[in-house]
Amino acid sequence: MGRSGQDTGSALGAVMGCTANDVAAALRAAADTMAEHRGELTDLDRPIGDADHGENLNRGFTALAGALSEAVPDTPGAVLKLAATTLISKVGGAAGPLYGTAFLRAATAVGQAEELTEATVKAALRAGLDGVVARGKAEVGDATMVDALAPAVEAAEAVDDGGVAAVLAAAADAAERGAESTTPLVARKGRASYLGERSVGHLDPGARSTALLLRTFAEVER
Amino acid sequence: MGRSGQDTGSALGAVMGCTANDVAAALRAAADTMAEHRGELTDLDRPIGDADHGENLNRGFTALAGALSEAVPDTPGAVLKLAATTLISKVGGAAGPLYGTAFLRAATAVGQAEELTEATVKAALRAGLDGVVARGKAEVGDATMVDALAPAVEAAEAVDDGGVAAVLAAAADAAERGAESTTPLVARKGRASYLGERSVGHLDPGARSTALLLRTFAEVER
Amino acid sequence: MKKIINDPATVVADSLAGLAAAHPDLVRVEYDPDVVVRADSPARGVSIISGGGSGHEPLHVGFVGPGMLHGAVPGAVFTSPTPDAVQAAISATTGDAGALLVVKNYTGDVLNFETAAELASAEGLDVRTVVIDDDVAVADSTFTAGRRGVGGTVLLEKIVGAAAERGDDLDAVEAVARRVVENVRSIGVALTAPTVPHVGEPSFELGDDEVEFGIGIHGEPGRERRPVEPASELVGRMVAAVADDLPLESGDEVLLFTNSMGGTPLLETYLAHGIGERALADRGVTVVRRLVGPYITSLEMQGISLTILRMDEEMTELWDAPVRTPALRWGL
Amino acid sequence: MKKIINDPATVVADSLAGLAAAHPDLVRVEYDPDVVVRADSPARGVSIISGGGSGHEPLHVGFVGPGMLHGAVPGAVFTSPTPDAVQAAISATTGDAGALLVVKNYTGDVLNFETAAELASAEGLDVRTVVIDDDVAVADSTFTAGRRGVGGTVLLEKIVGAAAERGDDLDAVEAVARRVVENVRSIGVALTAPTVPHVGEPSFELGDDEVEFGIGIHGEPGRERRPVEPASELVGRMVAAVADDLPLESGDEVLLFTNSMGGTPLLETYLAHGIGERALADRGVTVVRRLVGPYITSLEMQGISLTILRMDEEMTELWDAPVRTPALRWGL
Ligand SMILES: Nc1ncnc2c1ncn2[C@@H]1O[C@H](COP(=O)(O)OP(=O)(O)O)[C@@H](O)[C@H]1O
Ligand SMILES: Nc1ncnc2c1ncn2[C@@H]1O[C@H](COP(=O)(O)OP(=O)(O)O)[C@@H](O)[C@H]1O
Ligand SMILES: [Mg+2]
Ligand SMILES: [Mg+2]
Ligand SMILES: [Mg+2]
Ligand SMILES: [Mg+2]
Repeated sequence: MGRSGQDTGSALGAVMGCTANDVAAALRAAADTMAEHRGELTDLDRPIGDADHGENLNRGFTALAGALSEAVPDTPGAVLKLAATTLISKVGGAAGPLYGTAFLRAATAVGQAEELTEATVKAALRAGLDGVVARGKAEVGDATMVDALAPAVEAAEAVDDGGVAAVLAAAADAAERGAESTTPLVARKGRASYLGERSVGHLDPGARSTALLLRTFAEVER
Repeated sequence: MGRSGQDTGSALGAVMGCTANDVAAALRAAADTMAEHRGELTDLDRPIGDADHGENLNRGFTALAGALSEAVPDTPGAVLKLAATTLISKVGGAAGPLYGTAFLRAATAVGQAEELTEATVKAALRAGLDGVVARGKAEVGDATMVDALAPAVEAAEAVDDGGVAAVLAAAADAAERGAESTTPLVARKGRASYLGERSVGHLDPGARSTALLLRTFAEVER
Repeated sequence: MKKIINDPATVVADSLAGLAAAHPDLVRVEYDPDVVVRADSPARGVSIISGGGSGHEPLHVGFVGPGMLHGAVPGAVFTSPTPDAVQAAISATTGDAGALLVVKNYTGDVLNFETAAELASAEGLDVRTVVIDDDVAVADSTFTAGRRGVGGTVLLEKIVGAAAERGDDLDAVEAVARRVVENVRSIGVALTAPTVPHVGEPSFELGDDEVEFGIGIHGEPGRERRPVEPASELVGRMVAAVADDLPLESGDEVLLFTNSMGGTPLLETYLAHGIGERALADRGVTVVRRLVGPYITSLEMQGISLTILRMDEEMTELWDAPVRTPALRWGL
Repeated sequence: MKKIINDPATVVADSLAGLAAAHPDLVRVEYDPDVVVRADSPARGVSIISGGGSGHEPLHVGFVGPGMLHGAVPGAVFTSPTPDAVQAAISATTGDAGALLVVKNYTGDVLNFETAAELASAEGLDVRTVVIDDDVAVADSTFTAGRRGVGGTVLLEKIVGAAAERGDDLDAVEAVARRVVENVRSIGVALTAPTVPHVGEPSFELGDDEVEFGIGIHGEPGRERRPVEPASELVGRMVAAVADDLPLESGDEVLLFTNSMGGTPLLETYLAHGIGERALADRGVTVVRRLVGPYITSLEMQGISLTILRMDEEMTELWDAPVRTPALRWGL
């Protein structure tokens, strides 16, 4: 995730790996994004849910930024694990355990490595998706965050030797398209599913927050 | 309460006594009066009470008229007792036991006599008032039915040898003036007393119903 | 008006039918006149009977059963029952040991219950009445109708019920009843008005930012209309009104009863209770027993009331005694 | 919004403080994460833990005590608690015999409780979850989030609590839990909307002559919006919805639970219960046990729910077993 302390520039970022500090920087940026989009995400959750998605994520990422400002763990995996436990204990609702599991599985996937590489970032994304699906049992087309995350993982894996930056950029692009795709769908998971046909015509808030997250990671890595 | 079966005319009524049938006729007329003034009495009870005085009395007197249409008891005293027990069991609220006690004491006062005379009507009115006061402990000036009944009894007792008709007419006139007198008062008994100063400016519903009752009796005896 | 009823005219009888169906082991219902009595046939000690207008459930019908009431007499909504109904409850439950009628201080209730008591006495039964008038919102005076009977009624019924259950005679039951009446005070507050079924409109109007402080259980006016304030201030004000009236002194031991008026949820009722406990602790008063929940309500009215009973050893023992009724139950 | 609260942000903790003060003999409250556990130290059999968003009181915190829950985990109003809070309840109550987590079927609740269960299992504890999904208003399908958990939760918690109390092992407790889930169904109806404290506005709009048929306990939409109708028709419709879904057959024995959603007074709740009993009798179904009152609420929402549990001998025995909690108590 680029610029690891030194001002290496984006080209270098594409070939060099991400340190624990890089991952922490990306997560701090994500906290800023969630604060900025808090109202938008909550508004998306109003007609088809319970109007708290932005509140939930903002609470969780603010807590994460706070934890990171106290101390940044040693390895990228440890930073991801801190993200997981913080999100799990602070976000609540459906999104808390789902994002928490994604980060937890990603942390496991990257192991004890000092730096993340193109390969480990892909593995982390895949593990995160698998975690969300294992936990939430949603498939693509159910109008959930999986509709953003699944195409993102595929797009990331399709990048051949482009470096971390290219992988994340591809993931972000695909996630945005995936999020848009939820609008015409009938929700089949989460709170929106109680609405049946009445959920049609609404962008899924979790899919939107996934796209925002991946775009932020890609930007930091630009 | 005159015209005991035969068409004796009012002059005769003034000297002759009232039979059980006369008393029953007066009570049937009272039932008509209560039906007619039901809305008025309930409206008086709305700002300073619980908006049920007309309903309560109408329910009770309708039941009494029904009971009398089945059989009229033998003596005036027995008719008054039937009125007492019917009102007690059907009116409820504060007015039920108060009017019921008045009729019960009146029944006791007239004893087993076949006919009511000027003297026994006066005695019945006095006993009725005593019953209401014994039960409700209101004094003149507390803004209750006592403000109508007490002056009525005094006016009745002041009639000297005028016959039943004159006694009742005097009572009705005094009761009407007494009822009017409650308007500027602060209520000190019943539900209206919770309002304190806010009860000023309202005619007391129970005083009004007492005046209506006595006017009806006087009219029947005209 | 939206309510889950069939017809305002039959709402009390229809509800009693549900009560009877729900608690066949505890209560038996007779209709016309409507009376609720214990389903068991208790040994003929002193009978405890109460009643009044309906709409305050579980008071009184939900308190019939071993250790509390022998009979309850539900009138129409917010309307005192007539003496024949009270008499029916007396006949159904009262033997040689006599009966105590627990009467809330409203002119209609007092007169109708006293009339019934007189008629029963005339038939040779020893029937007495105790009038409960615990509402500090209303100025007291022998020249007025006096204070209303409110939350203290629940505590009184529990305590005299226990005294009767353990076999106290009528003198003893009456004595403890009077001690409770002397030592209990309450205050209520309303956020919204109740709607009487046969009226169809809310009983009063209240602004979006107002509470009625000193409300009665029929939505009668109280001391004053006040702006909404944080619970800690509102409840503090309520505790002060009751404690100053009793008056409570440091070292006193009390029962604190925090009551929902019906529409206020338990979340808020417990919240208010916690504030009440702290306010009493601040006065050096020890809360030794408590009751929290909707026990004397005013239909769907939102609001709460606080009742404080200064306890002595005997009252505490009677409060703790087993009770088994639809709405209050422990030890059985 | 008028509520008896200090601050929407502290409403749950403030209310728990009142609960703790009111029932020192029954519950102990820990804060941040908020957990309610039994005040006694029960023998270490299977621990029964439940929880979910607050605002449904007495569910779950009012059901902590001997014979029912060992621990309850109250989230923010209408918001599932996080796994660390659930874990705290597990650590505080669970020994070698393990724990059963009773979870209402909402994605957030399921995921947070499952996460906690996994973490506890990783620490070597035998922790299982049972998900209750009894709301017939929502179409069921393995391809959706499925039915919501509503009134059946109360009955499930009582019955598994009794099984744990008598010493059943986790397999046995889990088996009876699954039998309850299979045999219980509910439907709710709303007359008014609840107002979440931190939102400040009613959760939905409903016309003066409309009811929401099939409401959830967070004010989620139901099957349809219908005109107000007499209670006998409304309740008849509710009984039919539940009975047809189970399906109930003539000769079945059931527990009928008529629940107030919070703002509906007991007068109407009992009235509805009576209609429910008659409707079941008409189907040849025997009501052998009943529960009536506000036990799983939606803040101050007016409305009721009906829950029917098809009983067998063991469930009846477990239902009758003594229970001693703030909100449900008998035999102790
Ligand atoms: N089973 C599931 N699998 C994947 N994502 C889900 C699932 N259920 C819900 N979500 C996601 O969670 C989002 C809602 O999150 P949030 O509002 O924070 O939780 P809650 O619905 O508990 O209030 C939905 O928009 C959806 O993307
Ligand atoms: N203590 C009392 N003594 C005499 N009359 C009383 C007393 N209390 C109430 N009343 C009368 O009763 C009337 C109210 O009767 P009603 O409305 O039928 O009963 P309630 O007040 O119980 O609804 C009052 O207007 C007043 O005249
Ligand atoms: Mg949400
Ligand atoms: Mg939520
Ligand atoms: Mg009146
Ligand atoms: Mg009245």
